[in-house]
Amino acid sequence: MEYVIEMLGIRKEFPGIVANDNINLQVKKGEIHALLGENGAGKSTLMNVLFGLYQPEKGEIRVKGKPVSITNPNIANDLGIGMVHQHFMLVNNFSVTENIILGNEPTQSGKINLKDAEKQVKDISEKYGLAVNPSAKISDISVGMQQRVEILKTLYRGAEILIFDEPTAVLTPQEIKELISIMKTLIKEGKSIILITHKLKEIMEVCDRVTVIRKGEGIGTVNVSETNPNELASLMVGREVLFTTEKTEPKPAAEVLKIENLTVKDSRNVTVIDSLNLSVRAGEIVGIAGVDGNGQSELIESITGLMSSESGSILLNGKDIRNQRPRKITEAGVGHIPQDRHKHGLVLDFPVGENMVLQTYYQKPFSKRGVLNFKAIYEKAEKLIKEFDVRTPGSSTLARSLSGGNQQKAIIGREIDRDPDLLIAAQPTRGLDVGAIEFIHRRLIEQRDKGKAVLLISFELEEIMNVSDKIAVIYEGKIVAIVNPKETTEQELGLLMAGSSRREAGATT
Amino acid sequence: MNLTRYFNIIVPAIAVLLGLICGAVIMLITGYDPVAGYAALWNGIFGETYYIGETIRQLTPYILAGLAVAFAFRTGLFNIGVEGQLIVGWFAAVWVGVAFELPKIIHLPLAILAAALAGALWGFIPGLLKARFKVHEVIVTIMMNYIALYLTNHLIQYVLSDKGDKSETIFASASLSSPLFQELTDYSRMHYGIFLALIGALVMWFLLEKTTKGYELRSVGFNQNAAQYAGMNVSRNIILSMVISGAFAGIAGAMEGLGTFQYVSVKNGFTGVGFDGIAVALLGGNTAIGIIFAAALFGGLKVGALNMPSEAGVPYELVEIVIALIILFVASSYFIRWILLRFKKEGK
Amino acid sequence: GSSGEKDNAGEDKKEGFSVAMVTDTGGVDDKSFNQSAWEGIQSYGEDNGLKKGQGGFDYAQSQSDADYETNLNKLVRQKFDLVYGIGYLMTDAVTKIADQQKDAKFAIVDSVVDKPNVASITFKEHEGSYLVGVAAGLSTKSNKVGFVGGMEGSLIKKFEVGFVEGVKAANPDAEVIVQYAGTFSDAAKGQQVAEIMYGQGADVIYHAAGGAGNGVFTAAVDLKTKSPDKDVWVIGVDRDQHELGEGDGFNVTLTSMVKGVDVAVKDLAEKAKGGDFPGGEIIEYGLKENGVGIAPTQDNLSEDVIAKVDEYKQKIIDGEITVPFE
Amino acid sequence: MSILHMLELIIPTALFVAAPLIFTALGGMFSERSGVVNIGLEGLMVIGAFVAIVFNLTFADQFGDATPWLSILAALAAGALLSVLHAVASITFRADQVVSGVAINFLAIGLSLFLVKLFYDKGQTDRITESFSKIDIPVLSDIPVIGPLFFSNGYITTYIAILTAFAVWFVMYKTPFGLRLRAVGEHPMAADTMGINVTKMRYIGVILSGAFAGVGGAVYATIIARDFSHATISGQGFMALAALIFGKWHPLGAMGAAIFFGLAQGLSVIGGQLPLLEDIPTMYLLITPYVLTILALTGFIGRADAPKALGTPYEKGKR
Ligand SMILES: Nc1ncnc2c1ncn2[C@@H]1O[C@H](COP(=O)(O)OP(=O)(O)OP(=O)(O)O)[C@@H](O)[C@H]1O
Ligand SMILES: Nc1ncnc2c1ncn2[C@@H]1O[C@H](COP(=O)(O)OP(=O)(O)OP(=O)(O)O)[C@@H](O)[C@H]1O
Ligand SMILES: [Mg+2]
Ligand SMILES: [Mg+2]
Repeated sequence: MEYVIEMLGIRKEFPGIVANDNINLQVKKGEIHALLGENGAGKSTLMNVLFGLYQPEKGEIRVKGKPVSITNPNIANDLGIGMVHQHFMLVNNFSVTENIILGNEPTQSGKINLKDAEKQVKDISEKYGLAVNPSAKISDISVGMQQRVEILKTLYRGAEILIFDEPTAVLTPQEIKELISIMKTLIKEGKSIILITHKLKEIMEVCDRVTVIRKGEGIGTVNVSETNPNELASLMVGREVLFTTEKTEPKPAAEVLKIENLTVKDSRNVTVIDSLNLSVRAGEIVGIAGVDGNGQSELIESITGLMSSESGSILLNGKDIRNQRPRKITEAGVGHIPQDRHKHGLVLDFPVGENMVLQTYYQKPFSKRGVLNFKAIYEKAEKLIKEFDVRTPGSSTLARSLSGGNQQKAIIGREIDRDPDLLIAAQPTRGLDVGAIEFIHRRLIEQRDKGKAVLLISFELEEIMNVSDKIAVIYEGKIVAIVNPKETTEQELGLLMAGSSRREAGATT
Repeated sequence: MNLTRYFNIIVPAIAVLLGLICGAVIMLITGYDPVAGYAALWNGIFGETYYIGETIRQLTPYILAGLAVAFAFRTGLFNIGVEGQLIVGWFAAVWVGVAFELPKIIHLPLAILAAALAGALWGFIPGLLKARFKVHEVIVTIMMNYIALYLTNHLIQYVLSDKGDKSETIFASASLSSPLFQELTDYSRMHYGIFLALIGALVMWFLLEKTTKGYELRSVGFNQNAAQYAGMNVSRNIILSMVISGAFAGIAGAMEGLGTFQYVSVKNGFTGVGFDGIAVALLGGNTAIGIIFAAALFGGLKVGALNMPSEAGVPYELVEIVIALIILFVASSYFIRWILLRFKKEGK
Repeated sequence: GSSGEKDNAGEDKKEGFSVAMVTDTGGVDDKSFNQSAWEGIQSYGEDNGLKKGQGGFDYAQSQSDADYETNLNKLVRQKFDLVYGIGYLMTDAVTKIADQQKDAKFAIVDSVVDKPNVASITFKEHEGSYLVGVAAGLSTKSNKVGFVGGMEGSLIKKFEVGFVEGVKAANPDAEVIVQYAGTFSDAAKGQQVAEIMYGQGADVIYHAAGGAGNGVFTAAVDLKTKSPDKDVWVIGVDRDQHELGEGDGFNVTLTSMVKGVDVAVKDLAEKAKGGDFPGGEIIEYGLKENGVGIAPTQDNLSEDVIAKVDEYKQKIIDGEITVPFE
Repeated sequence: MSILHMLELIIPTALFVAAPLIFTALGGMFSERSGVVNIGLEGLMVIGAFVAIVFNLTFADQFGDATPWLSILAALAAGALLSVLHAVASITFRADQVVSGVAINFLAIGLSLFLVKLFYDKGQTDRITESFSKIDIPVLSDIPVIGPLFFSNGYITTYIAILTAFAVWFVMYKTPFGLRLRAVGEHPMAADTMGINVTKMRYIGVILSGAFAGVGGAVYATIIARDFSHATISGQGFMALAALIFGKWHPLGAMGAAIFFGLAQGLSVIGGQLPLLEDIPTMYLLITPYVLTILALTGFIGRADAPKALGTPYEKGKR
């Protein structure tokens, strides 16, 4: 069997760390080959080497059997290698077409021939079933469409081998389904795919073979048909992993959060939350399920005071906190694990230690008469770092240099430690490996068991189903159904999220 | 960690050295005598106690202007308006200095306070516009500089004098001038303001690094979204930052008005101190201690250079070139660090 | 280069009376009063066989107004026998240093410092301006003339008032448009002001705007180049600014109001050398003292106008006309 | 004075005052659009002004009428050359771009005055004799109303400046080069993965900014100042920067902002002669342009979004 890509004995060092050490990866033509490993195992690095962004210290790369030296992305492009990056490489204020043709523009006497380009984009997108609007601006389109643009970029350049770095981490279930069918089309058209994902289910569903790496070292390659998720997980982590989180029965008590008739309009004066009602009791986890863009972000931002609302009430322990300043709301007992950890969750240029007191810096013992008490701050930070297993060289390391998983753990530690009556967790496990996910889920359930109210927002149905005690389905700014996770199926939820009523969805009760 | 500290000292030192060497090379190429040139420079700074006094006098406003720029910088704002804030501070200090005669213990602090308030007001406007309307502070501060210039000129002519070109000299009770320093330095204009500048540096360091407010200001500077998430009032902190920055600049103006000149006169153009403050702040790495050293270097070079044309026939501008090169080398410290690391590795 | 200071320091010190000046930020070649003063000092030095440098004659340039005192002090320390501060901006600096250095002799140009060791030199700019005002009033065809000032202040006011009086005296029908550029250095502003004035129909503009005045010349030269049959004139200030009005085959400089800073500076140095230093006194240079006047280059003035100007000049010298200055 | 007459007086002067700012702001746009802050525009204008004047004085006899054109070309080259320093420091050595720009400003003024003293042994140059003259644009200047306002009595350089703004707009928004340059300033890593050489694009951006600012300085010196001294360029570079931001980093916006500055200044000059305004102190007229700018920004121009990657050195693989 011929390999389209062979990476043999690859070693890549960064100052002070060996990111890849003697890794082998062989991809057959026409297969979907998974690359699996914990956060920081070295997957992205290996792919960046293949794509020509990094130069390896050692090792050989062969494309279709021929040894090659890929010193920059242009060479990778010429060799037919295309990459869809973990963090999208899109220029936000350019149009879809402009992003696709960038660096390879069709011209007519020096001028970009936009018409021609748009037609080409249209042709390719039709051929592979990648629906996009060629003239839309990136900042105006959904994440799913952005990803399709990324794929189109590689196809436009005639890529034969496509690398997907964690493509599903940012997608909604619907979008994931679409992506999977796109990948299948691509294979049918004769392409080969390398897929990085933390979701074992996806690997089992679409992949042919899987290569596992752990802490920068290659562990081996197995056929998907000959393995199972448990084996993959223990290969990658090096120990047994539990998948369904152990949970006792919830003991719901007093109502902590009660939202009545909440209406929110966005900056363009469009109603995004429409007389929404929701209640979360102490001792229970309420999961919000819904397709992205149905008002989840606005709901969280109105509860936490980051956005102002038109009307209705948001009662926390009976007191209205609607349109209060964030500080007031935090002090009233709301904890918030934000959706975007870089934008809201952390000051990346502060040390981890200072990030640990982001909301409490002005309180005793961290501040006395307006002066910070660094001793107390760093003691607290050290304690949280230990307790929440944040892997960092130290509490004075800048938050920026932590991996996503560890940044997330730091935020969760900080929020849980404040012991809020209501903990809002927005996509708390996005992009994390199974080990980290397990850890975070356990922490959320622990809070519930301590008698706190937890509101969980996630696009991962599996997460919602596993962790929540109650699922509220949000659709077009309204809670359209409340279901019991034990009595529903992903299919039913999916339909509810798409807007069909409970009866239509064929509820079992 | 130790390496960082070592670099923080050695890199600027190397930059200064490189700047001076380049200056010497330029003198050689253009037919001047570098030894004589630098000797004249040295004498112009240290040759007599008078010159030492003048150097300290010169670096005093530089420290404060540098602090003003740095304070804004550290909180994510670029204050090009230090010049204008300095001008209004100068004016306000002198106004208070000539308008009343009060006991020194009240009068002097009052005049300095007026300068700080005027500068703060001049910073408040761009801060407010930035916070409320998201107007870019760079343009507004540039415009405010010109407004400050023309407005104070007008007020000097029509309020502080009768269509004259300058104000009266301030009352002694508002003056920073120091008979002691004057005696020590043979009648230089060195004044007590230097203490104020040093205290200013201490204040900035303490405020930013040690206080709760400083933590907020830095958070807003680095990440407004996270600051808002954490319950901080972003708008208020932006305004506060510009106000404090402006107050530093205003006090720099008081140094001129109450110390160096003791009056304020109509200006044909900018004093340049505010713009030099940008260089001082950046050279000092936007830290309080760094700014003191950078200001000393700047003050020394500027005062010492006055001696170069007469003593060595070297144009004054040579020093400007040297200063520019030093800034450039400090800015390119990545390169110097890289070379140093090479050396260290090979040494091992 | 350097040179020359050491070898003559010894001998010249005894008999040579050394002089030096501090320029303002305009510098020694500002084509204006600093340059004029330096020419006076050079001429004095040459006449007396002095060399440039310590013990002879020299200047110190100020980079900012904070340097005035440092420079004055420095020159005193270098033992110059007489130190000039050039320009009214230096009033306070001279006052202060004169207090500190009671044994040194100082002079200030364009301002008054009441100290026993300072001689003050002032000029009756209004008288000179009056004369060019007469020239302008008689030369204008549109009966509209302009005055462009630099920055408002009592000094420039003297130019303005004198000029306006002169125009009115010679041509009561003429209108004078007065505009201040707000700057002594921004030539663009001067040009813009002048273009608009010419556009309004003025055909003669007198400027007292330093570097901004260069823009007035630029405007006139370019207008003339474009429409050669149109009459536009500029009256220069401080020095004979004839060369600034040079165009391709024409010159737009009507004349200039000259201020004899060089004459005054040299005059004072000679006096002081002869042991007759007028410390504590104000020496006013007017038409009578030949300290101000109309430039020798008068090619563009008609015979009649020149005759008329001379007539007025005599009247002022004789005290028949007293020119107001504020 | 009728409104039309007033406009006839103000507009031509506004245009010539704007021309140097237009060139310089366009230059700044190339640099900033590629992601490199250029606060050194002032210094680049200084060098342009200096070289143009020195060239003009030196070669006027040889080249005659072509001298001003050639001196502008010389200034273009000099500006480009000096900007290489900014490029090396801020792109290759990853210097703080603001610091490097400030250094350029100091260096330019120091170096040019140093050289003036060296060449001429005095603090400022003589006045040049060869400059541009005013022209009427054939045909267009005959259009009633508009002709006298916009197409008469202008300097050729002003018209070139305006045409250049349109040309730059074309380059920025219609050509591959423009697309790539903007991509580099918005998201350099994305551009890198598309095979665009980020470093090269940024060098080009910065060097173009030097070339344009050099021309801006040369136009100012050749047409307006006509000599070179320490005060020739004093703040115009910062005004150009303001025009660039005011114009939202858009070529035509920057041009509009520069002309706005010119108009506001013209208004302040003519204000002194308007019946209603003649008694108000000159100060109010002097601050008018600046106040108007602030009001315009606050009132209806609103926020401007800088290129996303502006000010951040690009390091491969940095998160
Ligand atoms: N540019 C870099 N500079 C220094 N170290 C780096 C760099 N990029 C990656 N590393 C190091 O290499 C290791 C591997 O990183 P890599 O991004 O390949 O992980 P990954 O497997 O993709 O993780 P994730 O699942 O979180 O995406 C990390 O632990 C990190 O410390
Ligand atoms: N420039 C860098 N310097 C040091 N470490 C780096 C650098 N770039 C990446 N890393 C490290 O590489 C590892 C993985 O990086 P990657 O970009 O894949 O992040 P991640 O863990 O997947 O987080 P995210 O949630 O943002 O996707 C992290 O440990 C990160 O700290
Ligand atoms: Mg990765
Ligand atoms: Mg990841």
